[in-house]
This record gives sequence, C-alpha cells and structure tokens, in this order.
Amino acid sequence: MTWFDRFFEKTSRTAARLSSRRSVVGGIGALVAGTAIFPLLPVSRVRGEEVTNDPGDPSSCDYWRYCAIDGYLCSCCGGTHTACPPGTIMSPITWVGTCLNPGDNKHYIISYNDCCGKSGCGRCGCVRNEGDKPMYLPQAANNINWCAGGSADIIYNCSTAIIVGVDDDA
Amino acid sequence: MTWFDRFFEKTSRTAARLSSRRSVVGGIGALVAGTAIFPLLPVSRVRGEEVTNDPGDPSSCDYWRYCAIDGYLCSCCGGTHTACPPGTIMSPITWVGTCLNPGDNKHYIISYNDCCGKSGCGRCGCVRNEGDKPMYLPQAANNINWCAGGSADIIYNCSTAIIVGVDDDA
Amino acid sequence: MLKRPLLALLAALTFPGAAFSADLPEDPMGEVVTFSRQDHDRLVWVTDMNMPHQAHGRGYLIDPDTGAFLAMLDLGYWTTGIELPSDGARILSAETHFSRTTRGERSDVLVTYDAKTFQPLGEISIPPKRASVVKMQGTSALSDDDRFFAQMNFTPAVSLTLIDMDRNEFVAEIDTPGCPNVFGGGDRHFHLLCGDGTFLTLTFNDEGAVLNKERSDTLFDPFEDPISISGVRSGTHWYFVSLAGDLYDIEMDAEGVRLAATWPLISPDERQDEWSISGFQHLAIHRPSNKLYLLTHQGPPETFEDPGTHVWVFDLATQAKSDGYELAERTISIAVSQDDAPLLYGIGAHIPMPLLAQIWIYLTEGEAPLIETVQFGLDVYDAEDGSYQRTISQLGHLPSMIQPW
Amino acid sequence: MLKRPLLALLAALTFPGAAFSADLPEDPMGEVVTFSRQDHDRLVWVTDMNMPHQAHGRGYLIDPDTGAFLAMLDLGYWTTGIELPSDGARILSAETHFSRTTRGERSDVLVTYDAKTFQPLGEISIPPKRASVVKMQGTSALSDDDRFFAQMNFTPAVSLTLIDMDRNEFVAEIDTPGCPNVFGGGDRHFHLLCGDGTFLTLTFNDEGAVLNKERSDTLFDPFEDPISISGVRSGTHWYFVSLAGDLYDIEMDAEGVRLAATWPLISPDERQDEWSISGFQHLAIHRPSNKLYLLTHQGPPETFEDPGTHVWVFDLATQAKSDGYELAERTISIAVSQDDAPLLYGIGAHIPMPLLAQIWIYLTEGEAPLIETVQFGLDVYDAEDGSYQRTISQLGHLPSMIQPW
Repeated sequence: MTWFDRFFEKTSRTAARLSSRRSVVGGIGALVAGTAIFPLLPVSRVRGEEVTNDPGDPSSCDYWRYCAIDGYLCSCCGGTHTACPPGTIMSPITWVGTCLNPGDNKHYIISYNDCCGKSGCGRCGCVRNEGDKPMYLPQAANNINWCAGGSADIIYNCSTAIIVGVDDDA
Repeated sequence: MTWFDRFFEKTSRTAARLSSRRSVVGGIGALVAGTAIFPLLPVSRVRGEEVTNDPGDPSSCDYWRYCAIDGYLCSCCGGTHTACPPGTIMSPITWVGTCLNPGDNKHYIISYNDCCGKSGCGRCGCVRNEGDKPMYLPQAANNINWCAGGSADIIYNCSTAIIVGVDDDA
Repeated sequence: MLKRPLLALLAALTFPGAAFSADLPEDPMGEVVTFSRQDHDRLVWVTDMNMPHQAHGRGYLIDPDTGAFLAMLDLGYWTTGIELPSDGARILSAETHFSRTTRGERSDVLVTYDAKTFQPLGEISIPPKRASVVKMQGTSALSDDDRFFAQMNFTPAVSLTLIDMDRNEFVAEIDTPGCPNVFGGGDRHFHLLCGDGTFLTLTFNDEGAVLNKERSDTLFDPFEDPISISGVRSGTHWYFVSLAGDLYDIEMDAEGVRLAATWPLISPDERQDEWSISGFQHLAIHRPSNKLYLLTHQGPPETFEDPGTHVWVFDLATQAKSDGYELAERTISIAVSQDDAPLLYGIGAHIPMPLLAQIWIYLTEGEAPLIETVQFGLDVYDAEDGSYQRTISQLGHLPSMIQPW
Repeated sequence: MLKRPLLALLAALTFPGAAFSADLPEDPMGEVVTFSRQDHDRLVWVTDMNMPHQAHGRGYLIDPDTGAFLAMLDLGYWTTGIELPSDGARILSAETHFSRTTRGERSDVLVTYDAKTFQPLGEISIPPKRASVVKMQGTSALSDDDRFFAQMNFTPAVSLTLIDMDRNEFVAEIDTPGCPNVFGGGDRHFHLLCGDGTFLTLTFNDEGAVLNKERSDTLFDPFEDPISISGVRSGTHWYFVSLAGDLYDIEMDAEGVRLAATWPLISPDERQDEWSISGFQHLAIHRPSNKLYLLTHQGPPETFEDPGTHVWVFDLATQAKSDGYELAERTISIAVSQDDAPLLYGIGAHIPMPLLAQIWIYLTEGEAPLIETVQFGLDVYDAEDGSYQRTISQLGHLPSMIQPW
C-alpha cells in the first residue's frame, strides 16, 4: 500500500463526512453515467493476481517482491523483475529487503540490484520502504544509487528484485 | 487561443449533447458544492487584463506579444518578457512574428530572442504559431533553437518577445 | 546465503509433489535480457527530445503488438532523431554533448549503436554545428546504400556535414545557404529543401567529393503556402503536404528533383470548414498498398501544428480520399507499418483523467492545470479502420518521431 | 527597422498628450535581468535531482514573499545539493559530469558559482567518487569559517573528500569506513555519522592534514531505531529525529560529539495512533525562538518517507509541543526562515485537479493516473499558524532540499 492508497483511503472517509456518501457517489455516478467512458470498479487491482506460489504482476508496484523498493521497475523498461534491460549492466552489489510472499507465507531476502548505463527509464516508478534504513546502514538503504562502483558507473536506469534466499528468522 | 481552448470548446459542446447541459453542470455543481475548494468561475482569464496600450499579463501565454511563440516564457523563469534571466545570455538573432496589439489595434513586429546557457526552464510553456513557417524559412520559424550561434551555444532556457517595430503593412 | 535456496530447489526437483510448498528458488544474478529482432513481428522506434530536459534526448524501442517497451538509447542534448540502416544491425545518431552536461566544451559526434546490445560501437567527430530543431524530419539522411550519412547544420549559417560510414570518417562540410533540410534519394545524391521553393541536389563520388550541385525549378510557393518538412518516401517519390493541405508528389533521383504531381488533400469545402494539417509528423505512407495517411483536425491556419484528431486515407494511384477515421487520442505524429495488415502508430497527448474530469477542471480552472498533466504515449491502431489497439505510455516529455523498424 | 520605433518614442516623449495613441516603443535588445540580494527581504534555494532526468540536476532561487522564480543553476548528474557560504557571494556545488552526458568519462568537480551572475567562477577537480543518493542532507558540509568543503563519497567504499576553498585545491581523500554522512561543527572539524550509532570527528589543520580521528560513544541504537540523516543545526547543537520519532539533541564541536538530550517528539499515545515522521527533510528549526518543526502524518512504520500532512512545533527549551497545524498540501520537505516573522517552506506534491476529481479518478482507475500527475512546488506558509500563503509551482521532477539563503 503506497501513500496514495493511504491518503485516499483517509480522504474518501473525510469526503464522505463532508457530504453524505450517497450524494458524493451519486454525483460521481451521474457524471460517469453521462459518458460511460471509464468503468467505476477499480479493475486495475484485480488483474493477474492468481494464487500461485509467486503471485502477482511483476510490472505492478504491488508485487510482493517490491516491498522495499525505490525506483523504476525493470519489468516496464525492457528487462524483467530479475534481469536488466538490453544495453544496461546490473550493479554487482546493492541493498536487500525482506518481503513476505503471500503465495507460501514465507519471508524472502530480496536483493534490489540496479540496472545501470542508460538514463532513468521513467516508467513504473515504485516507492515502498518496508525495512528501509538510513544510508549510513547501506546494506538496507534504498536511497543510495547502487550503480556506484559498477562498470557503467552511476547512470541509473531501473531496479530489479532478485530472490537470494529465505529468511527463516523473520 | 491554444489547442486546449479549442479542444474544450468543442468537447464541451459534445458533452452537452451527450448528457443535457443542465445535468452535467448540475453534477459538477453538486461536487463543487460538496467541497467548495475551487471556485467555479474561470478567474484565471480575467486577472491583469486592464485596458492599456500594452494590455495583458506577460507571464501568461495569452499575452498578445506571444502570438507566434514556442517555448518557455522568460517572465516565469527569472527574466521578463524582454530580458533574460540572470545567468543566461540572449541569442543575437532569431525569428520574428507579427502580432496585433489589442491596446492600440496596431500590428507589431516581435523578435522572439531565446535566452541561452541554462537548461530548459520548464515553467510557463507556451506554444502559439501565428505566422510560423517551416524551418527552411528560418526568419519566421519558431521550431529552431535560436541559441545556435550565440556564445552560450545551444543550451536553451526560455524565450522573450521584444518589440522591434510596427508593421504598417499588416 | 546461496546454499539454502539451492537445496530447496533440489528438493523441489527431487520431490515434485512437494514443489508447491518448497521455497521459491534463488534467482540468477547479473542477468541482462537479450534482444533479438526475430522475436518480434513488428518493431517501432520513438524518438524524444525530452523538452525541457534536452540533455536526456532518447530513443525508445517498442513492440507494437505486445505493447512491450524493449530498450532505449541515450541520444545526447536536443536529439533530432536516429537513422536506421537497412541491415537492421546498426542505429546511427548524430549527437551533441557538453563537457559539463549543459555547459562547457561542445562535442558533436556521429554514434553507431549495435542494434542488438544497444551499446555504442564507435563514434566519428563531426563539426559542432548540428542543428537543434523541434521537428526531426529532414535533419539527417542516409544514402540509399547506407554508405553516406548527411547531417543538417545551423549556426545559423546553413551547411551539410557528410560522413562516410564505410571508412568511419567525416568527409566534408558543404555550404548549402538557404537549403537546410536534407532528404535521401540515390546512392550518391542528397536533396536539400530551399527557402525559395526549389531543391538543391548534391551529387558526390565514392570519396564523398561533391561533383555537382543542381538547383531544381521552383516547385512550390514558399510565401503563399510552404510545404511542411515532414515528407514520406516511396521509391524515388517523396510526398509533402503544404500548410494549407495540398499534396506535392516530388521525384528525387540522380537527375535532380521534379514535381510529379500536386493535388489537394484538403478540399476547398473542407478548408472552409477549417480542416487543417496537424502535429509534427502528419503524413504516413503504406508502400505495399500505395496509401497515404494524413493527420488532420479542425482549426484556423495557425493551428497547423496542433494535435490531430482524425486520420484521412488517400489512394495515391487515384488521388482520391478512400477512408477516414477519428483517433482515440489527440495525436502529434503518425506512422504506418509496412506489412499486409498494417498498424497505424500515433503519439498521443494523453491527459490521465476521464474526459468529464478534464472538462470540469477546464471550466473551473482553465487549461493550465490540464496542459501540465499531458503525457505522451505511443498509441497503436489498426491502420485499416482506425480501431484502437493499445497504448505504450510514459514515453518521456516530447516524443515526436516514429520510425517503423 | 530601428528608426521608426525610435521616432515613435521621441514623438511620445515630445507630445505626452499623444503618448497613449503613439506606437509602443522598441524594446532594448540583449538585456539580462540583474540580480541583487538587496532587492529581496527573504530568499530560498530549492534543489532538484530531477529524477528520472538526473543529468538535469538543478537549483532554483525563489523569493518566497513575491513568489518569483529568480534564477537557476545547472548542477550536473544526480545532484545532492549546494552549499551556501555565509558571505552570500558564492554558491558551491560538487558535481558529476560525463563526457557523453550519460556515458563516457566521468569528471567530478567542485564548482564555485557567482551568487550575482549565477555563472561558474571556477572548478576544482575531485576524485570521481561523489555519492549519488536520494536524500541530500549530510552529503556535504562546510567548515564554520567556510574555508574547507567536505564531500561524502560512496563507491560503495565510503570516504570523504576534503577541499580547501582558499587555495582552490583538492586536499585529500580520507577513508571513513562505515561513516558516510558528514556534518559541520567547527572551523577545522567535520563530524561523520557511522552505522554503529557513533560519530567520527575528524580534526585537521590549516593545510587540511588530518590531525585526529575521534570516535564518540554509541549515541543511538542503529538497529532498533536509527536516526534520520536530516538533521538541523543551531550553534554547536545538531537535532536529529529517529524513524520512530525520538529527538536526539547532539552536540558537535572541537571536543567531539556528545548526546546532550533525547526525548520523544511523538509520544507513545501518538505512536499508537500511527503518527510518524514524514518525507525527506522532516525537521526545521527557527533559531531566534529556539523552535523545532516536525513534518508528520499518520501511517505505519514503513511510511516514514511518505509525504507529511501536518507540522508539529516544539519549544526546544522546554521540550514541549507548543503548536501544530495541518498543511494545505502533502509535503516532502520543510524549512523555516530565520527572521522575526518566519515563513515555513514546504515542497508539496501537488495533483493539479480538485480533490473530488482526484477521489473520482482514484475510485475508478486507482492511484496510477494520479501518481503520474504529481507536480512538485514550493509552498509558503506562515510559520506561526501554518496559514497558507502561496505556491511556486513547476519546479522540476524531484525537488527535495530547501535552503533559506
């Protein structure tokens, strides 16, 4: 859940207080009915979430492996959630997070290696910060450009989410 | 009038056909009344347009001198409509347009000198193309980066609108 | 840290019944997706000058059938696009870079990129005079055999840089006063569009030495109704449209440049109704069927660069309008794939909110908040009937050129 | 072309009664606005890493009272901000540039800009190891006499670059393993924040030679509740807040670094209600009144970087919360001017549409279209009561640091 979700969850409640929920929804409904351009249901939340042991859509910020990410999803940039786009190079080291996989209810250690050597992809920006730490604790810090030190230097393109193990302690 | 104005002028008519105008405005009115955050009147159109012999707001794309412009208004970037922002240099030559001044009903020749040496200001983008010609007619072409040839080279920051004369032929 | 997942993977392989409850395997580290043209039925490049962040000029490679964003190139300060040699193995880009990103010493280079790894294979220094202009068509050209690259210069003196791609060297800068835009047509010819309504044909030899400069007749009236620089080509014919909507069928070859035909794409009646050309790249051509596509909208003459709302289709053989449709999005550029079931590509100016929300904001706050939310994406349509297929969104700040590949 | 307007101007001056119907005068050509600090009661710099277009790192100079955007600086690839010497005559910026904008040879330089013309006065080459990180606080520091500049490096080995601004030269790269973030405190001291909860004080002489490295006691628990790097300073005291909301009053001087006091800014009850620190630059200080400002919002622990909705005001003398208000916009950074009627500055994440339109889009399409429309601007509030004054909008893509000047 991102700050937008949280904000609107809260704001929707506020709006419902300001005006009765019926009239707000009625107003929205009237407008939508007037055009029928967009569906009222939040369909974007449902698609692709079959229950498997690795559930979810790797090109969506909601995907479980992205629990500690801060960057552009390589899945939207010519790469995948575990591979860099053509023309870029994966940073050798990076920060790690620990994410709960709803498919098997286990915690996995995720390495968020950056892909480097092309400028910022700019697609599917995703900021989630579970367990993120200040940059003086770099092993858990997503505010650092981890392209530093790689052969493509600090030109940041996108971020991956690679399983490096199961966290039995979590 | 920009393409947005034209588009919405047309679209508003279409929307009024789709649903009766009363119900659209009613729906909007209900929503606005529910929050009262934003005024319904298009106030942005009125401000600063006193009738003088140089009427209008130089930080608005609607200002009469900008009739042939394509760029960021220097008035929003630390400069004015006739002067460059600190740290930039004015391109020595550029294209010219002919704009009607509603203050005295005369046509003026306007030189749209670019300000150069800092990256694109990005504020108050304004595209109007009265009399704009293809780039093989450079004296009237606003698609050219006129920073070319100046001492700050081709780094484009924003555009001015300088009166260089009255066009008695227009 | 490595051993546990490997064991889990082994366990999963050994006891397949337990696979679902076994740990997910460790992922390989350091992988990079390998691009292969053979994996795609169709491909398209979109080039973006990224205004106001011109140092991030970029090219985006897209599979229009899947909607996948495949790869990108960084193209330097204020790109005016790429050239695509017919071998499909290279991408050529004339670029400008500064020693301090947006200040300092300027270097202009012609970069060759590997079309599989998208890494630079090499670069050739060229005079630091490359033109930076908003419309990308006509700013560079390749000879028909891909050997010579021609680059438009503007300082504001107008000249042409000639580069030999076989010898990997800059050959010459040729003064071409009054004739900036360059078009291909022949192995040893380039054709330049001049401000007096003529074309200038440069003929050169295998060493790149200019043998002849031939000036055409006056082919159009640059003052009454100039042609747009956004031409499309089929064989020796280039098709241009004037600002008022007349088509100019212009033949360019070793003999020079001649007007083959001209006829209105926008009829007098339609002009009365203010139908106009639109956007940046307003013509597209489907060579197998000899069909021409015009991006159009309704608006007064000064709106010739406004986004288009409709596409009209013409049969070049009969000069007749055969079809037309409304686009799903306001569109600044179009192109068409060259296969038998062609796609129409459009760069759409998307406002990420429902239309009635847009109208509401327009009525209450004017256009400024809406303009600030415009985002450009590549819209894919069926070229036959204009039916909307999909959008590849989030393509930078001012993508304007579409090149099927 | 020149004579006619001059004549018109003369006519207007000679016959003032006719001025209104005379032609508008010709404007002077080539003018550049002259900046003078004396023309402004207050000034503020906003620094922008411009993600995803990091080559366009920039600084924006703003008059918060008039809302005027005054000038800008280009700061190279992935800027981490500027330093402002107390003389007000210079702006210092450690920058990274590449020979081909986003590839090629890397050059790191410390650039001195003239604070009147905003042109570079000179640059000093430094090791190409400058850290590129999202939060700008603690990435560089000036000695109290403005003579030495310290730059955080991350390759990912951690070190500190020391530059002598009097001699205009790079002095040394000092290994500081485990201690990346740097803070000022003294003329010949820098204080580094370490991953084990200590600080490392470097003492050096007039030549920049390190005389002593002094490690503090463990001042906080980096594993249970680390402090944010976004500290604010008053005299020898630096104030930091932990992720859970405890204030750490830390004294830094020639003697080293000591914990002066610690107390909760967010009470246990408030933590129960999920009040959290927010954004990037979440603390601000008004030194004349000894007031501390905390940016806050409600959300679970992992939201500590989410935009803030409220500001809480504390009296540093009594350690008591004296005030609090809701902000007009969701805010990622705050700062306060240092005059007697202070302004609170916030970088707001603006969505350019009415709130109910936002809710409508959120309900029908989810958050994605909204996130894509977020635009950052500098919001100006009365620091006393949080009343909203004005916004300076269109400030790039990720402005995050605010520095009153």
